[in-house]
Amino acid sequence: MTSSLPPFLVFFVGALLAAVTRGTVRKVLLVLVPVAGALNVWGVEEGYAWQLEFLGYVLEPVRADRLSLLFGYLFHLAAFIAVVYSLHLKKAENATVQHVAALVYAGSALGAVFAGDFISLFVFWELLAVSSAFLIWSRRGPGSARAGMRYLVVQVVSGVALLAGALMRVHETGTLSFGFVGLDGLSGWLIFLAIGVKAAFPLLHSWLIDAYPEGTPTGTVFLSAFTTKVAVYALARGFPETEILVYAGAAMACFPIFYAVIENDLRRTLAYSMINQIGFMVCGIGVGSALAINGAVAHAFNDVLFKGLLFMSMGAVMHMTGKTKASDLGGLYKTMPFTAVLCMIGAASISAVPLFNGFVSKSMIMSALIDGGYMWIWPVMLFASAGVVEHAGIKIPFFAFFAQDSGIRTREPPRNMLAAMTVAAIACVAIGVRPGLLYGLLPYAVDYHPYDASHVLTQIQLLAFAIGAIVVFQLLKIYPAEIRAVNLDADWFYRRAGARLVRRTGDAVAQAGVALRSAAAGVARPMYEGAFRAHGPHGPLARSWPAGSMVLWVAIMLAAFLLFQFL
Amino acid sequence: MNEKRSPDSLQPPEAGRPPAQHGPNSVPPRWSKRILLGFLGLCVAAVVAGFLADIHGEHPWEEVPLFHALYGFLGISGLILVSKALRRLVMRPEDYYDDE
Amino acid sequence: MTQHLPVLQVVIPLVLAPLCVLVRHPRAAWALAALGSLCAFGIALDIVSTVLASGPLSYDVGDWAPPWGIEYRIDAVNAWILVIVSLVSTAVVFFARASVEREVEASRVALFYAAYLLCLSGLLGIAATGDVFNVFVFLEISSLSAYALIALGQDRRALAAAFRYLIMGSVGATFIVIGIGLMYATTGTLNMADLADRLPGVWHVRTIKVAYGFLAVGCFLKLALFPLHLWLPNAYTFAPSAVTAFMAATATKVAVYMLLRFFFTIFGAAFSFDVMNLDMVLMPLAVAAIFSMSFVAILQTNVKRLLAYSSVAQIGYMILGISFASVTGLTAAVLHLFNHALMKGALFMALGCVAYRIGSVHIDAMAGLGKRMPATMAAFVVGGLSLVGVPLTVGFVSKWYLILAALERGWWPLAVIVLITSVMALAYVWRVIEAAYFREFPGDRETREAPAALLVPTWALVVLNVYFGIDATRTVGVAERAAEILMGAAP
Amino acid sequence: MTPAAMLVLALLVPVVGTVFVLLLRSRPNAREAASLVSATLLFLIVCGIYRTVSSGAPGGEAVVLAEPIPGITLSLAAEPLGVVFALVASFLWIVTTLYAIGYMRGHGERNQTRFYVFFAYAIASAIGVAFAGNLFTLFVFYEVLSLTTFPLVAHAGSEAAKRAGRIYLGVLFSTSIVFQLLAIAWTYSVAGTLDFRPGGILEGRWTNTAAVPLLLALFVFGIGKAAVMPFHRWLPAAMVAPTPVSALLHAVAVVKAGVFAVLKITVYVFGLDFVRATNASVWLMWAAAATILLASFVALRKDNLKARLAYSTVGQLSYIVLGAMLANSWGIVGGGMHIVMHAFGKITLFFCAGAIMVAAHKTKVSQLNGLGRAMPVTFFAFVLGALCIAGLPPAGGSWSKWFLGLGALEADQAGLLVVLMLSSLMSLAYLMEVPLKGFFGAASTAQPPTQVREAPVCSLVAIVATAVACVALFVYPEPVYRLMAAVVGQ
Repeated sequence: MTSSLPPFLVFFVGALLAAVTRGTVRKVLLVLVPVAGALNVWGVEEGYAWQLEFLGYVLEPVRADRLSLLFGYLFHLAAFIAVVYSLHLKKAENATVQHVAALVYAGSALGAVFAGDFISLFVFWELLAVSSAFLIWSRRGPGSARAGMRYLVVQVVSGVALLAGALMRVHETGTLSFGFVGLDGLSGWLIFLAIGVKAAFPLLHSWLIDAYPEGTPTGTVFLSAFTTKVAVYALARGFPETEILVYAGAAMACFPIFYAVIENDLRRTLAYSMINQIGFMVCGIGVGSALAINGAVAHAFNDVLFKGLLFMSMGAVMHMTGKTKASDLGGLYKTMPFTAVLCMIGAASISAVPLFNGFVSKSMIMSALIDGGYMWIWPVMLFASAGVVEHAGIKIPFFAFFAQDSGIRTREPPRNMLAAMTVAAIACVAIGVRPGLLYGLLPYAVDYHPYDASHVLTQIQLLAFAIGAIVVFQLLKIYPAEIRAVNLDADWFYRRAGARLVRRTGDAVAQAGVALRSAAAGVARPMYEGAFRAHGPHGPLARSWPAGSMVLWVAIMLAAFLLFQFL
Repeated sequence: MNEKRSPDSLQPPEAGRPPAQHGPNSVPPRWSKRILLGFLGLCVAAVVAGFLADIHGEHPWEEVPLFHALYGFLGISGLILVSKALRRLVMRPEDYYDDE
Repeated sequence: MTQHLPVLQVVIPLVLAPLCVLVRHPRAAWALAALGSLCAFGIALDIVSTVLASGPLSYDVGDWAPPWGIEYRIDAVNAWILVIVSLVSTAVVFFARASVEREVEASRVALFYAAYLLCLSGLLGIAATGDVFNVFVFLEISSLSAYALIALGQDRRALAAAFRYLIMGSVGATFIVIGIGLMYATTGTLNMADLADRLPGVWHVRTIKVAYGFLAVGCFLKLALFPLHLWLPNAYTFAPSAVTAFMAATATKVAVYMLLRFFFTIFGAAFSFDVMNLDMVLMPLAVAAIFSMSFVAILQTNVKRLLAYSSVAQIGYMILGISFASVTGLTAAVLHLFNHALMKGALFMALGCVAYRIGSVHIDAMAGLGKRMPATMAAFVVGGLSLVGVPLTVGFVSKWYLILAALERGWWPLAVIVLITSVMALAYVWRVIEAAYFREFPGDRETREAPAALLVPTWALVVLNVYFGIDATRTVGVAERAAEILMGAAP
Repeated sequence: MTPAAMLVLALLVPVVGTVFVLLLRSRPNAREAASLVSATLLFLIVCGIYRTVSSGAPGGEAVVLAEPIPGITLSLAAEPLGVVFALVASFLWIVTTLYAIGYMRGHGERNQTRFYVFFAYAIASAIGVAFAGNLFTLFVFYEVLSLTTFPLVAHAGSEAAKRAGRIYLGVLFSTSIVFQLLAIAWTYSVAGTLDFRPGGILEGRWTNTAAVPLLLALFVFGIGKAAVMPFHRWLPAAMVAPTPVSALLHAVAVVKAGVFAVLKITVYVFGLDFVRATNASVWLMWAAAATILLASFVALRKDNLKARLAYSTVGQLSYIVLGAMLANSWGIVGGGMHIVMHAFGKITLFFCAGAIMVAAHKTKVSQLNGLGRAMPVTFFAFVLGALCIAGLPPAGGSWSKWFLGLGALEADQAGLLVVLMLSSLMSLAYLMEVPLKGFFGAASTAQPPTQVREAPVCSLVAIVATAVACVALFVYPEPVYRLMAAVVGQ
C-alpha cells in the first residue's frame, strides 16, 4: 500500500491549514482532517513500512503492524470526537492556538505509534510534549501558565531520557529500530523511565494530576486521549512481559483512588481516575500473555472513549458554569439532562458495568492475571476496580449533576459538544454490547468471551455492594465531605522542593559569581593601588627626578654591577 | 482562573458557609427514596441470582460465598475510611502553592 | 668614490651643519638638512646592499691602516643601524619644515637644523666607526647637539629637561670613556677588531671587568634602561615634536647598538654571558622596564609623555631579546630596533600633527579628533596598533621573534610577560583611540586636518610600519644576519 | 572562476561593499541596497565555494596573500568546516541586513552609515576566519573581528556603552594576546609550521606529551570568543549594542568565529587521535560542561531579555567547545552542526527581542505579559527559536544535540550526557517563559498591548525567515551533516 501518506502528515498539513483559515472553512477542515486521516490509515496494510536515509541512518518513520494500526484507528476516532467537541471555540478562547496545537498533538501521537525507530519516536515524543503544553496554556490563567510550564518540563524530562536511552542503545548496539527493549542495561532503564513518565508511573505521575485539570475544557479532552496512550503503546511494544510492570500497574491502579475520594476538583478526580485505569493497562502489559496484551490495548482503546466522555461532560459543565469543583456544583441535571445522561454512560463504562465497554476489556486483564499466576495481584486489582466505581462511577456524576443543589441554572452545552459526547457514548455502548467490534482489531487472535453468567453476576455483585457501601456511608454522614483544599502529591517535590532548589542554586551561582569577582577585586585592588602609588602620575616611577638623585642612581647601579661581578 | 474570574455573586449562597456535608437534596426526597429502594432491590436480586447461577471462580478466594459482594462492600468501606485518614496527612489550604 | 661612502655618510652632514649656521635662512637651512639626510639615507641603502651582498666593508680614514689609524668597519649590524638612523632622519626632516616653523622661533631655525645635522652626523658616526674612542667622540657630538635640540622646545621646562639630560648624558659618556680608557690601558689598542682579538687573553684581569662595568652602566644610561631612564620622559615630552620623533627613533637605538658592539663584538658573547653573567643583569632590568614603564604609561595623560614611557618599555623588549643570548633573541632585538624606530617615529610625528593644529597633546585635548583630523588619527591608530604588536604591523614581527626566543630557551614566563605587556600597551594606546573616536569634540575650536607637509612624512612611516609588517622577509633576513654576526656565528 | 579567486573575492566583496555604503551615505535607501547587494553577492560566492568543496574537488590549495614572517603566511583555503561557518555567516548577513533596516530606522539610531560599514567589515573578518589557511591567518582575522566590532558594540556612544566596549575589547584582546598568541607561538616552536592539516601538525613532534593539555587549554581559553567561563563576561557586556549587532555578531559571527576556531584547531592542529591519545581534553570537557550548567543557571535568573539570551549563548557555545573537546567524529559533527543550529535559533531569538524593543519598548521578560497577542508572529517565531536552542523537535537543534550525545558516549563520558540533557531542560525553562508570558500572560493595565503592532515589515520578514530556517534545518539537515562528515573524513 504505497499510495498512503504517513498518517501524521495528514494532521500536520491540517494544522498548517487550520492556522491560516478561519470561520466555517476551518470548521469543515477540522472535521475533515481526522476523517481523511482515517481513510488514509484504513488503507495502510500490516507490514507496510516507509524508510528513508537521514543523517547517515536508515529511519523508519512509518511501520505498520497490528499493534500500531489499532492505536492508529483509535487515535483517529479520538481526534474526530475531540475535534467535534472543540468546534465552537472562539477567538477569545485562543481558538487558533488550540486548534493548531490539537492537530499537531494528535498527529504527533499518530507519528509516535507508527514510528519504527528511536529517532522518529523521539521526534514525535517531544512534539507531543510541546504541542500539548499549548492546550494547557491556552486557558490563560496564572495557574495554567505555571502548570503548563511544569508539565512541559516534565514531558521534556521524559523526552531527554528517551533521547539518552536511544543514544546509548545506538552506541551499544548500532541499531535504532524500536522493538522489544527490555530492562537489561542502562539504556533500557532510561527508555523505561521515559515511557514511565508519560505513562504516569507512581511518583512520576504528578504532572498529570497537576496539569490536566488546568487545561482548557476542550484541550483536556485531547490530553486525556493521547499522551498516556502513546506511553501504553510504547510499553506494549518495548516492555511486554516485564514483571515489574505488574507491580507498578497495581500500585498505579490503587493509590490514586484514595486521592480521588478526597479530591474536590472533579477534573482532577478524573485525572486520578486516569492513572488508575492506566494501571490496569500497565499491569496487563506486565503480564505479557496474548490475552493480557490484548486486554491492555483493548482497555486503552476503551479508556480513550469513556475517559474522553467523562472529561467532555466535565468540560461541558465547566464551559457552561466556569466551575469544576464538587463543592461548587450540584443539581445540574435539571438544566443539563442530556449531559448528565451522557456522563452517566461514561461512568458506567469506566466502572465496567456489563454491556458497557469497560467490562469487556477489564475482565480480560483480570483473567490474564490469574492465568499468569499473579494470585496476589488479582485481589488488588479487584479492589482497584471497585474503587473506580467510588470516584468515577458515582462521585463524578453525583456531585456534578445531583447532590446538593448549588442553585446554578444553566443550559445544555453547544450542539457540537453534545454531538461529540454522543458519538463517544454510542461507541462505549456499542463495544460493550458487541465486543467483537473491538476484538477483531486486537494484536493477537482473541478467544475470550466476557459475557458468561458467572462473570456478569460477580461483576454486578461487586459493583452493587461497592455502591452500597457508599450509600451507607452517605446516609450515616461519615462520607468525607467535599472540602476546598489541595492535597499534597508527588508534585510537591518539584513545585516546592525542586523549585526552591533551582531558585537557590541559581542565586547561589549568581552570588558565587559576584563573590568571586569581588574576591578577585579584593586581591587585585590592593595590588593595583600599590602599583598606582608607585606608577601613578605622582608616583616615584613617573615623577621628574632632580639630577642629583639620578646621578645617585647611576652610582648605585655601577656599584651594584661591580659588586655583582666581584662577589 | 475561571474560578477567580467569576464574580462572587455567581457563587451559590452556601458557598460562603464552612463546607458542609452535601445532602442529596437536589433530587426530590420522594425520588431519592424510590431510587434507593430500587437499588436495594438490585442488590438483593444480584445476591439471589448469584446463588442460583453456577458461579465458577477462577481465583481460590471466589470459592467463598458472596465473595464479590463482600469484597466490594468491605473494600469501599476501607477505601473511604483510609481516605479520610489520608486527609489528615496531605490536605493543605487551597492557596498552598500560590506563593510560588 | 664608492669606497669613500662609509666616511662620506658621516662627513656630509658634519660639513653641512656649519653651512646652516652660515646661511641663516630657515628654508635654506632646512634644504641643507634635507640634503644631508637624503644623502646619508642614499648612502646607507647602498652600503647595506653592498654589505649583504659581499660581506663587511672596511675603510681606513686617511689611509692609516688599523690598528693605528681609525677604521670604519661596516657589517650587517651597523649597516642596519645606518639605515634606521638615516631613514628616520629623512622622514623627520621633511616633517620638520612645517612643524619646526610652528614650534621654534624663526631666528633659531637655522641653528636647529645645524644641531640636527650634527646630531645625525654623530649618530651615524657612532654606528659607522670601528674605533672605540671614535665612538666616544661621535657620542659627544650627537649628545651635545641633542641637548641643544631639546632645549629649543617651546615650553620653559624644556630647558630644565635638556639640562638634566645633559648631566646624565655626560655622566654616561664619561663612564664610557673611562671604560674605553681602562680597555686601552690593558690592551693598548682602540680598534674594535683588534680589541676583540686581544681581550680573550686578559679576561681574568680585573681592570677589564671594571671597564666592562663602566661601559655597561654608561650604555644603560644612554639607552635609558630602567632605572636609568629618568632623564628620558621629560626630554621627550618638552622637546619640539620633530626632535622627539627623531630622538625617540634613533638616539636610544644607537645606544643599544653601542651595547651590542661593546658586549658582543668586542668582549664577545662568551665573555659577556659566561664570565660577566650579563643576562642575569639585563633580564630583570628589562622585565622591570617593560612592566613598570608600561604601567606608568597607562596612567599618563600627556600623550607625548605616555609614548616616552612606552619607549622605555619598548627598549626593555630589545634588552630582553639581547638577554636571551641566542640568535633568535638577538634577531628579535635587532628587528625591534628597526621596527620600534618606525612605530615611534610615526606616532610622535602624528602627535606632531596634533600639536601643530591644537597646540596640545593632552589626552583630553584630543577628544573627538578622529573626525576632525582623520588622516592624523588614522596614522596614530596604525602606529599604535603596531606598538601593541597587532599582526600585519611591524610590532607583531618583533614580538613574534621575541616570544619564539623565550620559548626556545624554555623561559615561557618571559613569553607570557611579553604578551601581558602587549595588552598593557593596548590599554594605553586604546585610551587615546577611545578619546579620539568615541568622545565628542569640544567643538568651540575650528580644527582642520594637518597640512600635507606633515602628513606625507608621517604616513610614509606608517606605510612602512604596515609594509614591513606584511612582508618582513627582508628585515628578518637582515636581522638574522646581524644576530649571527653578533653571536659570532658568521663573519 | 577558480576556487582561489572565489576565496579572495569572498573577502573583498564586503569590503568593497563598504565603499558604496560610504558613497551613498546621504541616501539611506540606496545605502541599504548596497549592503543588501553585497550580502547577497557574498552568499552566492560562498555557495560557489560550497559547491566546489562538496563536490569533493581538491580545493585544498591555499591562496597565499602575503608572507609577513618567513615561513608564516597569510593564506586562505576552503575546507568543509570553514564552508559551514561561512555559509551561515554570509546567509545570515542578508537576513540581518534586512532586519537591521527595519530596526535601525524604527529605533531612530544615529550613525547608521558607520553601523553598516563596520558591520560589513565584521563579516569580512568572519569570512577571513572561516577560510583561514593557517593559525596565523586565523589569529589575524580573529583580532580584526574584535576590532571592527568595537564600534558596533559602543554604537550608542554613552558612557555605559563605552564601558561595555572596554570590557569587550579588554577580555577578547587579553585572552587572545596572552593565551592564544602564546599558544600559537608555542605550536610554531614545536611543529615548525602553523598550517592546518588533516590529522594535525603536532603529533609525533613532542618528546613529552604532558604539556599537550596545557597547550590545548591555552587555545580554548585564549579563544575568548568561545566564552568558556571564566572568560565569558564580554558577551553579556556586549549586549549594549543595537539588537542586530547582538543578533548577528553575538549570536553568529563573533561567537561562532570563536567556537569555530576551537573546532578547527582541534581537528587540524592537534588532530583528534592525538588529543585522545594524550588525554588532553578531558578536563576541558568538564570546564565546558560547567559553563553550560552555570550559564543556564544565571540565565534562569536574568530578567533582562537580552541578558538572558546572552547567558544562554554562553552556555550554548560551550556545547560546541564540548563537541570539540570530545575529540571524536561524533563530537566534531555535533559541534559543527550546532554552529549552524544555534546560529539560526539564537538569531531568531535576538531578532524577536529586538522586535519587541522596537515595537513595544520592552526589554524585560517580566514586562511581556500579553504582548504575544499583539505580536503573534514575533512570539511564535520565538517559540521555534527556543525549541531550536533547547534541542527539541521540530527545530534543527535536536540533531546537533543527538551527535553531541553520541560523542559523549563515544568518549566514555556518560556524565556529559546528563549535562546536555539538563541544559536542554533549563534552556527550555528560561526561554519558553517569554512566549508563555507573551501569549498567555495577563496584560498589564499600564500600557494596553492593543496599541502595540508587529515590528516593521522588513524586520518581520527576517524573523520569519530565520524561524522557518530553524524548522527547515530539522527536516533537511543533510547538507550540514555531509559537510561535517567530510571534516572528520567519513
